[in-house]
Amino acid sequence: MTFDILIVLMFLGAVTAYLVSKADLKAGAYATVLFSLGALVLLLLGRGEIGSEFTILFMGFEVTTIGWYFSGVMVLVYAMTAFFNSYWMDKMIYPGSYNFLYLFSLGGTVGLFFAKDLITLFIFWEIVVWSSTFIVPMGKSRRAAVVYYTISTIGSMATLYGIMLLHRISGTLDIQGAFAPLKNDPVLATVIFFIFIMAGLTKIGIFPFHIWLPLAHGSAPHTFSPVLSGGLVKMGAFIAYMSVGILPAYEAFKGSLTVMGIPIQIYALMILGAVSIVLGTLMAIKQDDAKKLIAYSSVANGGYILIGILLMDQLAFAGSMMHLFNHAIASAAAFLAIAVVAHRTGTTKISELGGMIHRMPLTYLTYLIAIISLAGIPPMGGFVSKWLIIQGLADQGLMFMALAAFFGSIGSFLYVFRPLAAVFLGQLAPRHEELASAPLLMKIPMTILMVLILFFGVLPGWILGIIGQIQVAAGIEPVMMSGNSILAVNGVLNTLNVFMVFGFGFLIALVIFMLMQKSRRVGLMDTYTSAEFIYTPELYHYGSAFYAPFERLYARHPSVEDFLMALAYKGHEAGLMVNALFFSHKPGVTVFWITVIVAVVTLGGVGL
Amino acid sequence: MTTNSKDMRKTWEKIADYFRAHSIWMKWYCTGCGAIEMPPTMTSRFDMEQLGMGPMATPRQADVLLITGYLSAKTLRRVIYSYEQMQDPKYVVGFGSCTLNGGIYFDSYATMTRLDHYLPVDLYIAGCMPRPEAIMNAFDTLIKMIEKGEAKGWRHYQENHDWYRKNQLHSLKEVYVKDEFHE
Amino acid sequence: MNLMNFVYAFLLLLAAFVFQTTLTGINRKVVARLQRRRGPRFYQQFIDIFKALSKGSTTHGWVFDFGVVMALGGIMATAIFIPFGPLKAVPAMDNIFIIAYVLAVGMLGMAMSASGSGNPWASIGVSRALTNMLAYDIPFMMVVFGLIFAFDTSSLSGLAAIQREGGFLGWHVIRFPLGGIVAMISLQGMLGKKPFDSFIAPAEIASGPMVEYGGRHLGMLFLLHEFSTFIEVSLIVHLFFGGGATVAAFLVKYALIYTFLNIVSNVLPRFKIDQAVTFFYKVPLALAVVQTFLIIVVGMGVA
Amino acid sequence: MNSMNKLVEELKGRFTLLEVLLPDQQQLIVDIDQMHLHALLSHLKATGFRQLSLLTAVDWIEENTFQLVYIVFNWDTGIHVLVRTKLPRDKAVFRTITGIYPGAQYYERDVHEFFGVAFEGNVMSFKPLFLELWDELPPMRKDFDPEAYSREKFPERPYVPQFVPKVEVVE
Repeated sequence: MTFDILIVLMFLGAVTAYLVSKADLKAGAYATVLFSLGALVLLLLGRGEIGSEFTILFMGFEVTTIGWYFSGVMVLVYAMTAFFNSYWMDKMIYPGSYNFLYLFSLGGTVGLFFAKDLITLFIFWEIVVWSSTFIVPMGKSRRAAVVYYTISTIGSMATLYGIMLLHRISGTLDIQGAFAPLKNDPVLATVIFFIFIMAGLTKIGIFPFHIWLPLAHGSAPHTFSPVLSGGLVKMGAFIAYMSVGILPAYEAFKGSLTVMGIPIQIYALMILGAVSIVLGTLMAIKQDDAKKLIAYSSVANGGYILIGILLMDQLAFAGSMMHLFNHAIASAAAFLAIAVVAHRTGTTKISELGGMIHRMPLTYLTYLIAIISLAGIPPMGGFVSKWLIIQGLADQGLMFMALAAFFGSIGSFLYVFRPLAAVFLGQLAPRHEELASAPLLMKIPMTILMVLILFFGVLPGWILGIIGQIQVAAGIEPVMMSGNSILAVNGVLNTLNVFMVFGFGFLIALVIFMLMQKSRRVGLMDTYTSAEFIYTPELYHYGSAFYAPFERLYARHPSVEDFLMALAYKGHEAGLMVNALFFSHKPGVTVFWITVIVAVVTLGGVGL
Repeated sequence: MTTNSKDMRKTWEKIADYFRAHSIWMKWYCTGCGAIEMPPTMTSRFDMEQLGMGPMATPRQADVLLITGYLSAKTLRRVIYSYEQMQDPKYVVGFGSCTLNGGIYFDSYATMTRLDHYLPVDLYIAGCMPRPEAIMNAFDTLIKMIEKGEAKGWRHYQENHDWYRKNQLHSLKEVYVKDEFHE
Repeated sequence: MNLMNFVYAFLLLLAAFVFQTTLTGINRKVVARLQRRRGPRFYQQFIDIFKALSKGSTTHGWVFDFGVVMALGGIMATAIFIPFGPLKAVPAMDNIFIIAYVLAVGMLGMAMSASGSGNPWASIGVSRALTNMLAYDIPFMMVVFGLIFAFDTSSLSGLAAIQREGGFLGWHVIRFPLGGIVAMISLQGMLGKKPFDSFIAPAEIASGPMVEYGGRHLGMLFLLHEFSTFIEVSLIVHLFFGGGATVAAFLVKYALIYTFLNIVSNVLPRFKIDQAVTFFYKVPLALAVVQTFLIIVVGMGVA
Repeated sequence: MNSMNKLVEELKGRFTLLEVLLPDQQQLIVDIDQMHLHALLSHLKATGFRQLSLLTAVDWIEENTFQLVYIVFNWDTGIHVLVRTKLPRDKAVFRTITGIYPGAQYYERDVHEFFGVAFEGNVMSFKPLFLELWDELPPMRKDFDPEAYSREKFPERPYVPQFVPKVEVVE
């Protein structure tokens, strides 16, 4: 019962937010906060009603555990980011419609996850795509919105075509029912599988379709990027799960060729996932704009999630489900920290910033804990999910996926550390001397996210319990937990022990530190400069080209953007040629060509 | 050696001084012509690592500052800046007669003639320039001084900081200068 | 995890510290002999550490201190996970991936505090250290991945026990020679020994991340260096040289490998950081992939 | 030898040289009035003397003149030409030659710092080069007493012999 209130509430909320912000912009922004928090509360209350069904107007919905889990992640990210909206009201071109679209897209995502039949799924998919397409240009560039929209439409058109095809085969539109007959028809199953997963790839931002991610995240309004990267990317994961889980891909492709025990179709997609991990990491290492950097890290983490979902086994699938949650909150927290820096200094360029920790320590802490989780380092949640994924890969011996996974995890140390060192640490430029720290309303979501990341890093039991239920529903054997340790096939991880031992080590180090004499506080400019006197902090901050020697190794790299630009250019040239051929100023030539074509068609027709 | 006055140091200090004596890291500031005497002292013939001494990269990590020869006014400013970057307890050893009384450059307009006017010097090594044997002997003396707690130049610098600063400003007009190459 | 575990862990930490520091002292003498000089006393490393800890120091703010404490805490936590020969302080926690990633906590703490000091030398050193890590870790993890798949356990003591069944010939360095070579080369990178120590180059970038550390902080970094050496070398001893049935056997193997590496590093020049990366992605990565391929697909050496 | 004679004839023909000396086959010393110096230098540069090896000054305090010495070198023939000219000591002002030899910029700065000769047209030459915060007479001038400056600026250590070694006089 609560869920249809939830969805209706979202759309009503969107309208009220629009009307309220007509009166006063700030109030409109606060309305988005209230409504998204309300959605979060409603969701948590509705936990008991998993399995119930309801309909709104003609659309049928069904509350599944995975739907509940996905929308939980989504609403959490929306709610946390909503706190930031009020500070960007004056910086936006259409703030009123921004509030409206913000809640509208929230409603769309929640509806999508609970859809029972394919038509509802497609409707809510389009709602989200359209609303986010209108929000993205409110940032810096309209081109980003165009690229974002085209690639999303590739996905949605593929889904529409798939739905039509499925309807023709199975006659019903209900999700569970439509996919059922595909089990015993491998050829058709492959076609449907690739069509549906296309939508997943475009939304997660896997290799050929990752172009929109840095563009859209980089130039979307600072307060929408966390939602775009933390939340909307997860819709793709849902569709990917649907095309692998609900369409029983492994049974359908039993007959086909297998590579290392995995059907070739699924293995091909896993290669795409691995390529996007490596590509995302390499590109993220060389970015100078912090937002683009985190966008590329979303591409890399999207690769992890896709590989996990495609494996559909006990460990890697659980790892990717948990990574979904960890990546959502971690990249949202990282984006929020960068948004605070942008709010205060007006720029997100890493080379123009430095020493922010002295002005905004809490933002620094948020960013630090976020990147510890993004990089998958122990006390935080990211480690648990990456550990599970790697254990899953080790269990099945997929060495090339493992190579990409290791490269991604070690590479993540590099690119997450770049903004930490160049934006937050290092020398503080005089022009940033009087910056105020993050405003109170921004501090609340950041603290909540920090607590969540740390809590689920140390005690992932609750989340893994939910994921276990999802696995049971999907027909896989759930991940086993005994007490606080996760039992994998070839290893055990007790996150509480890891945290306690880490705390014990930290304690010993602290005691050693305290035993010694107090140290003398010294300014940042009083550093070793081989005895030269320095007076200009900006000259003395190492921020731009942080990994120059490493970046030089792959400076001239092939890029999908250039390939597509070349393609577009050739298309343009061909068009010009045809134009010159047919519409030249001598009408005779045009008439001649038309007759030739007509003749060929008619005579040719006879011949066939 | 002055007779050992009543030893004021606490036992903890004595143990620390034992460690400080047997592991002295050297800030190798090659100021004058004495710097060339350091390589033979460090390599196979004399090997000062036997005494626990070795070169370190930055003044922050170093214990002893070796002034190995004459100091022009410009270099003296940089030496004072490096000395102040070093951590306590720190020691200064002056090599050769240029640091004692100006040596052959006593009448030059550019070089200082008495090092302990600007920095607290714990030990001087006579000679122009002292050979590695003299340097090893000097390090031995320095080790004994530290063990007995007599190398208190750094405390003297802290206590009479304004006297030192007055001397420095008298000779150098300013210690922290803005030079053309760092604008 | 009860109080006994923690006391036992503390004792193992002390034993690891004492053993590793004496070994470093002996190695300084060995290196000195290489250069035809007498070299310091064998307990010189203890004196250096306690002297550094006894000195005063300067700090550049709370990040500078917090980073050092977090680094030393993280590295000590990892050292607790490592089985000291047959003895394990924390039961069932010596999983290779846990150790590899908890090691990263130490690295991150050190990197954070180095950049927090505001000295560009430190940031350059840290950027080189992370690039160096990206270089040496991938081939090593690939080989380890092959071992885990082959023997279905990723716990160090488990793998060590499997090797000891076959006696001397059972050692992985004999059964998987390519993997052994890759492990030794990446161990050279992990320890930051000569060919791959461009991130602490004393003359070039004034000892990189350690430029602003003096006195007490430097002492803690020396402790950190000792513990991380212990972790990395014992990782290789457990994975490739059959761990230790008794503590003595473990320590002897450990000492031989560490001294061998020290001698090798003393005669080698220093790679530029991009040369190190290209080197690691040519030879060791190729060997690692071939080795893993042999293990997983062909199953050679596993039976 | 003949290239040297040809050079000397040619210079004598063109310029009114106050004095010409030939210390050895590779060196030629030419004294000239300060008005024609620039013409001579540009002529020499045109005829192969590409390098300005040194520009320095000599302080003849008795004649109350500064003598500027320009050493130019010809890589092909290996001949140094020392062009010398005299300036009145009290108002020592001269025109810069950076137009002919751009490298002279730092030499002129050095001469200005140590002798006080002002070079118009080279604004850089008035900035300090080696001596930081120097406000006395330029130190290389003869009327500047370095020992007095050193005794005043850098206090001496009073020389008190702590012990006098007893020397046995051996008959």
